[in-house]
Amino acid sequence: MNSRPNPPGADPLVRVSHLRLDIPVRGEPRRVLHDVSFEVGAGVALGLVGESGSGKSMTTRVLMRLLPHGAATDGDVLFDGTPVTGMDRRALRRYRSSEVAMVYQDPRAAINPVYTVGAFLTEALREQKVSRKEAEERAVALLREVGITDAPRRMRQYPHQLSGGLLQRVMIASAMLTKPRLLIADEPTTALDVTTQEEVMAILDEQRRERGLALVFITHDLDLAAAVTDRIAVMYAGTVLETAASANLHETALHPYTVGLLASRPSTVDVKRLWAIPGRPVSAFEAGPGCVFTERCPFAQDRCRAERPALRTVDDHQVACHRAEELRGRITYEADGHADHQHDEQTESV
Amino acid sequence: MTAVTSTPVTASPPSRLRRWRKADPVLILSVLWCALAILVAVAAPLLAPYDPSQTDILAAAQGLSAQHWFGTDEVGRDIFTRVLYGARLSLLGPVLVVVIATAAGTALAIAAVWFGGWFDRLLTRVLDIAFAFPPLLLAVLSVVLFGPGLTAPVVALAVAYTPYIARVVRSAALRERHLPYIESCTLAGLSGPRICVRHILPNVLPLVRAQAVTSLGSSLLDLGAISFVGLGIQPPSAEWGLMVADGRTALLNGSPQESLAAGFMIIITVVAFNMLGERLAERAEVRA
Amino acid sequence: MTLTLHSAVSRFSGRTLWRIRAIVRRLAGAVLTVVVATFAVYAALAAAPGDPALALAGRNPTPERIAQLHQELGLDRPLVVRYFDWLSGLPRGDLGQSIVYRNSSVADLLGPRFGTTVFLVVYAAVLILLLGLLLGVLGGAFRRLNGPMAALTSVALAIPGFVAAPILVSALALGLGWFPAVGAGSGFTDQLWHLTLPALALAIGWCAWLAQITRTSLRAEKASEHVGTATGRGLPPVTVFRRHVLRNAAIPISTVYGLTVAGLLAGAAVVEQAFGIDGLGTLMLRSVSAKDYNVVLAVASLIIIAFVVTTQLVDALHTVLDPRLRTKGGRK
Amino acid sequence: MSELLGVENLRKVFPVRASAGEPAGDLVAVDDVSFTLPPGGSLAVVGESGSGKTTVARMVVGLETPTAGRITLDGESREAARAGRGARKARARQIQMVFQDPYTSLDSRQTIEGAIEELLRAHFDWDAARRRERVAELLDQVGLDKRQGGARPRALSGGQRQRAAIARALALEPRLLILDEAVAALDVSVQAQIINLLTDLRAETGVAYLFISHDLGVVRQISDDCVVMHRGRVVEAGRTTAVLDDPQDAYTRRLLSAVPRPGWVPRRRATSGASV
Repeated sequence: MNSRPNPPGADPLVRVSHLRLDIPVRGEPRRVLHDVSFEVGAGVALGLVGESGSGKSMTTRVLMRLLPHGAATDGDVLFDGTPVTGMDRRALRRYRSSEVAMVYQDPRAAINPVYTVGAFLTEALREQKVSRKEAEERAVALLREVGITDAPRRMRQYPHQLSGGLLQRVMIASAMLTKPRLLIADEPTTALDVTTQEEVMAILDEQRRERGLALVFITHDLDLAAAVTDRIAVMYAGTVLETAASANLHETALHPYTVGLLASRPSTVDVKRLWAIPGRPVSAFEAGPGCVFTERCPFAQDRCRAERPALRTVDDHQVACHRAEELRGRITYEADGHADHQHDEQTESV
Repeated sequence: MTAVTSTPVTASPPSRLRRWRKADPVLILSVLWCALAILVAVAAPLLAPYDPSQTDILAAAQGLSAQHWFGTDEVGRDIFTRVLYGARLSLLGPVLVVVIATAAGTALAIAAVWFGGWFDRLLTRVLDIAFAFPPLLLAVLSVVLFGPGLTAPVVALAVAYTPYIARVVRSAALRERHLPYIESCTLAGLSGPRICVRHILPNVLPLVRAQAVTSLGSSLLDLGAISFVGLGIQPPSAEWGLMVADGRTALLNGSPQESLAAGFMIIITVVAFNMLGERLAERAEVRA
Repeated sequence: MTLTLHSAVSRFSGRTLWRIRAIVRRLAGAVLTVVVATFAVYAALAAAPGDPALALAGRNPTPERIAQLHQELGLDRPLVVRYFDWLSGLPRGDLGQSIVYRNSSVADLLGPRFGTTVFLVVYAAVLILLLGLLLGVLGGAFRRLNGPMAALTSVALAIPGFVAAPILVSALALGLGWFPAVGAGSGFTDQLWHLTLPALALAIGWCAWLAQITRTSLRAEKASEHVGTATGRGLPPVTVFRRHVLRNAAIPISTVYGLTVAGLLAGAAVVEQAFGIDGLGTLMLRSVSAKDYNVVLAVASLIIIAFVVTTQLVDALHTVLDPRLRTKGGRK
Repeated sequence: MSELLGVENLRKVFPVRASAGEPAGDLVAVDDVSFTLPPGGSLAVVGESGSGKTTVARMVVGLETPTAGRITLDGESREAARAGRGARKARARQIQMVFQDPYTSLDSRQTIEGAIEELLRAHFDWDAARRRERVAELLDQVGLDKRQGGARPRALSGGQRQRAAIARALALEPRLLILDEAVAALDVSVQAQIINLLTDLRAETGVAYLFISHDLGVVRQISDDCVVMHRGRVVEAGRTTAVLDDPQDAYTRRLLSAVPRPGWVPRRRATSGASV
C-alpha cells in the first residue's frame, strides 16, 4: 500500500490543486472543471473515474496543455514543482516530448492515417536527432515488448491495416519510446472488446511498473481502475468528490456518489435488483451553488444545496461531502430502489 | 407535422432574443440585400426614373450626373434604370434553375438511396458522366436545340446543377438511411414513400436549403456568363450579364459605367447569396 | 500469345494483379464516360433544327441537290453509324470538315487557336495554384488571418471572368496602361504580356475557391485528434503543420484543384470573348451562331476529354496521397 | 416447452469485394446458429465484436435475409424481405427492436409523442383521444413525464432517449423485443435504471426479450438463458446462471475472466499479433 517513493513533504510528481477550467462554447465561456485536486507521486498510478461529462478527459488535456483556443484555467497544475500552465514554448515542448506521454481513447483517430506505423513510432525520436536506424531498432524492440510478434512487418503497415487492439499497443509502445516519467491513459480500452481490453491493460500495467512510470488512468469503470492503480479519484460534474486507496475502495467508500456508482454496476456473479442513482449525470456548468451531486443525492440536506463542500481528509480518504463522518459505513442501497441509513438515528432535515 | 397533439418545446423567447442580438452583421446585410434585390425586381417600374428601352441619342454615353446616376449608354438609355430592370431577368433565371435542379436532384437522390441496387449504381454512373459537361458547354448545346433566349440557358443550367445537388443530397440521405431511426421506421411497418417523405427528406432538408441558396449565386454567375457571350437573353432586354457585354465598346472608349455597374450588381448579389448559403450550411452541419 | 500473356500474368503477385485490374477498370470507365458524353453532344447537334444541306445548297435548291448534299455530308446514314465514323477519325486527328469554311478541315481551324487557349489555361492554372494556395495557407495557418481571408475569398468567389475583365481592363490596361486591353500577342513574352489580364480574370474566382477549400481543410485537419497527438508529443509547430496538417489536407485540396483545372477550358471561352482573343472558345461560340456544328463538336469533345483526363489524374494522385486507397482493408 | 421464437441452423454469408492482395470472397458472419425462446422469456446472445450476434438479431427482425436456415415465430416461418403492406404491418406487431445508440435511434425532427403516435396511427383505427391516452400510458410505463414526451430528442439525455425508444418499440405491443446492445452506450448509473426498467416491463407486459450484448454483467441481470457466440458460431448455450457460474467452453471462460471485478488483475494470455 504505502509504496510512495517520495519522502513526506517533498513535492509529488504531479500536483493539481483547485483547478478550474472554462472553455468557450459559441463565444461564451462554459465551466468544465469546478474544483479538481489530486496528487500523483513518482511511480504511482492514479485512476480518475467518472461518468460522461465529469471532466476527467479535460483534466488530462490540462495536464498536457492541449486546450482549445480561449480556454481559461485557474488553480495550480505542477509537474515536478513547475507550473505546466506557465511554461514557455520551449519548456512546454521539452515537457511534452520527454516528460509526459499520452495514450488516447481512439487510436484510429489519434494516429495520422497517411503514415506507416514505423513513421508514427519513430517520428518523435527522429525529432530528437536519433538516427533513423537506431529509432527503428528501438521501435521494433518496443513493439515486441508490447506483444507484437511480427514487428518489422507491422512497421511497414498503415494504421487502417491493424485492428483496434493492435493499434492501441502501438500507441502504448509510442508512449514508452521517449522514456517519459508520467503516462496519461485516457480511456485506452473503452473502444475495445473485453478480452482485448484485458490484454492491453495487462501490457500497459506491466510496462508502467517495469519502468516505474507515474500513471494517470482515466476510465468510467471503477473495477478496472482499481485493478491497475494505487489510488482512485472519483469525479463528478467537474469536481473531485473522493480520493482513496484503490485496494479497499469497495469497502470504505465514503461519498454517496461513489457508493452509488459501486452499487449500480451489474455483477456477473449474482443477480440482484440494481440500485440506480436517480436522474442523469450533470455537466459542470449545470451544477448549482451547492454540492454538485445534491440533485441526485438521497442524503442531501439544506447545507448541501447551499454550500459546496471542499475536499477534506476523512480516515485515509479525501472526500468532498458535508456529511461524510456522519454517514460513514451507513450508506446502503436497498433492493427496492431506495437508499437508507442503516441505523437511522436522526430525522432528515429537509 | 405529424405531431398534432404535441406541444413542441422550442427555444424560449429570451434565448431567441439573445440570438438576434448576437446575429452577425454579415448575415443581416446579406438577407437585406437579397430582400432589396427581390423588391427592386418586382417594383422596377415604380422605382426606375426612366423607361429602360427609351433611347436618347442626344444624351448618349454620358457620365455620372444628377439626371443619370450611373450615366447613359451608347444609345442614351439610362443605366440606373436598366440596372434596376435588369434585376428581373437576372434573378428570375437563377430562381428557375435552382427550383428545377433542387427538386429533380433531391428526388433522384432520395429515390436512389431508398431503392439502392442497380438504380443507385446507374444514377451514380450517369452523374459521373454529367459532371464532364461544364455549364457553358450545356448552354451551347441547349442554344443549338432551343435557340437563344431565357429557356435554353435555364434548361442547360438545370441539367448542369442537378448532378451537383443530387450528389450532395445522396451522400446525406445515404447516411440517414442506415441510421437506426430509419431502420426502426421500417420495422414499425411504415411504408417506403412515407419514410422517404416524412423522415429522410426533412432530415436532409437543411442541407438542401443551404445547397440551393449557394446554387442561386453560382447560377447567377453562369447565366450572366451565358448572356455575356451571346447565348442567352438577347438585346435589347436589360439583364446584368448582357449589360456587361453591351458596355464593352464604351469601356474601351473610356466610359466603363455600364459594364461596371452591372458587374458590381452581379458581384454583390452573388456575395449575398453565398454568405446566406454558407450560414445555412453551418447550421445544417450543427444539426447533423 | 494467350499463353505467354497468361504466364506473364501469373508471375505477378496477387497485389500487383489487383492494382492492374483496378487501373484497367478505371481507364475503361473513363473511356466509357468520354464515349457516352461525346455521343450525347453528337446527338444533340444532330437534332438541331435546320438542315445544313439547305444552308449549303444556295437559293432554290432542287430536291436532287439536297439529296446529293445529304449523301456527301453522310446525313443519310443512321446517327449511331455516323457517330462511330466520326469517333474512328479521332485517333487520326480527323475531325471532319468545317461546314462554313468548305475547304478547311476542322483540325485546321483548331490548330492555331489551340496554342493560344492552352497558353491561357496553363497560365491561369499556375496563377490559381500559387495564389490560391498562398491565400489559403495563410488563412488556415494563422488564426488571425482566418477572418480576413474568409472575407476576401467570399468576395473574390463572386467575381466571374466576364466581370473581372472590364474591371481589370479599365484599371490596369486603360487606367495605368500596364497591359494591353485586347488581343493574344505572338511569341512567348508577348503572349505572356497580352494574356496576363485574361489569365487573371479567368483565375480570380477559381483561385478564391481553392483558397477557401485550402483554408477550411487546413482548419479541419488542425482540429483533428491526430494533430493533437502530434502536438502532445512535443513536435515543433512547424513540423506538426507540415507533416500532419498540410500533408493530410493535400487530399481535399488536390481534388478541388483538379476540378478547377478540369473546368478551366470551358471557362476560358468567356474570357477569350471578353478580351477579344481568337481562341478555341471564341471559335466555338462563333461556330454556334454560324451553325458550323462539326467545329462545335470538336471543341466540345476537347473540353470533355480534358475534363475526364484531369479527373483521372487527380484520382491517380489520390492513390499516391492516401494509403487507405491503395492498401488492403482501406475503405471506399 | 412452448416456443415463441425458433432459430434453426441460421447462416449468413456476406460477399466481400476484392481489395489489394485479397481476391473477392465470402465472409461467414453467422454459421449454423440455433436457439429457441419461450413466450415471455429472455434470451441473451453474448459475444464480442465480429461474433455475429448483431447479424443474428438483424436476421430475426428481418433487416437481413438469412443465407440459409429457418426462423419461426409461433411455429410459423418468417419469410424475410419485403412483403406486402398487410404482411409488413403484421410483422411489425410481432417483433420490434431497440438499438444501441440513443442519439440516432429517434428522428431528431419528431417529438417523442409524435414518434409514438405515428406508429399508432399507421396501425390502429383509433381516434385522437384514444391515441393520446395510449401515448400517455406508454410514456408513464417507461418513466417519462409529459414535458419530456413533448420534447424533441435533442432536449433529452441519453437515458431518456433510450426510454423513449423503448416506449416506441412497445407501442404496438409486440410479443418479442430485440434489444441490440440497448444499454451499452449509457453511463453506469443510467444503465442501472434502464436495466431495472427492462426487468419491470417484462414482468408487466409479458414481452419476450432477445438481448444482444457483450456485457456479461448486464446479461446476468436481464436474461434467463444465454447463447455465447464466437466467430459466427455458438460455443455454449444454456441457463444464464449455469453458463456464468460454471462455463464449459474455453472461450466462455476466457470471456468471463476478462471482466473487471473487485480483486481482478489483468493478465496477458497469448502473444498474439498474428491476427490483423
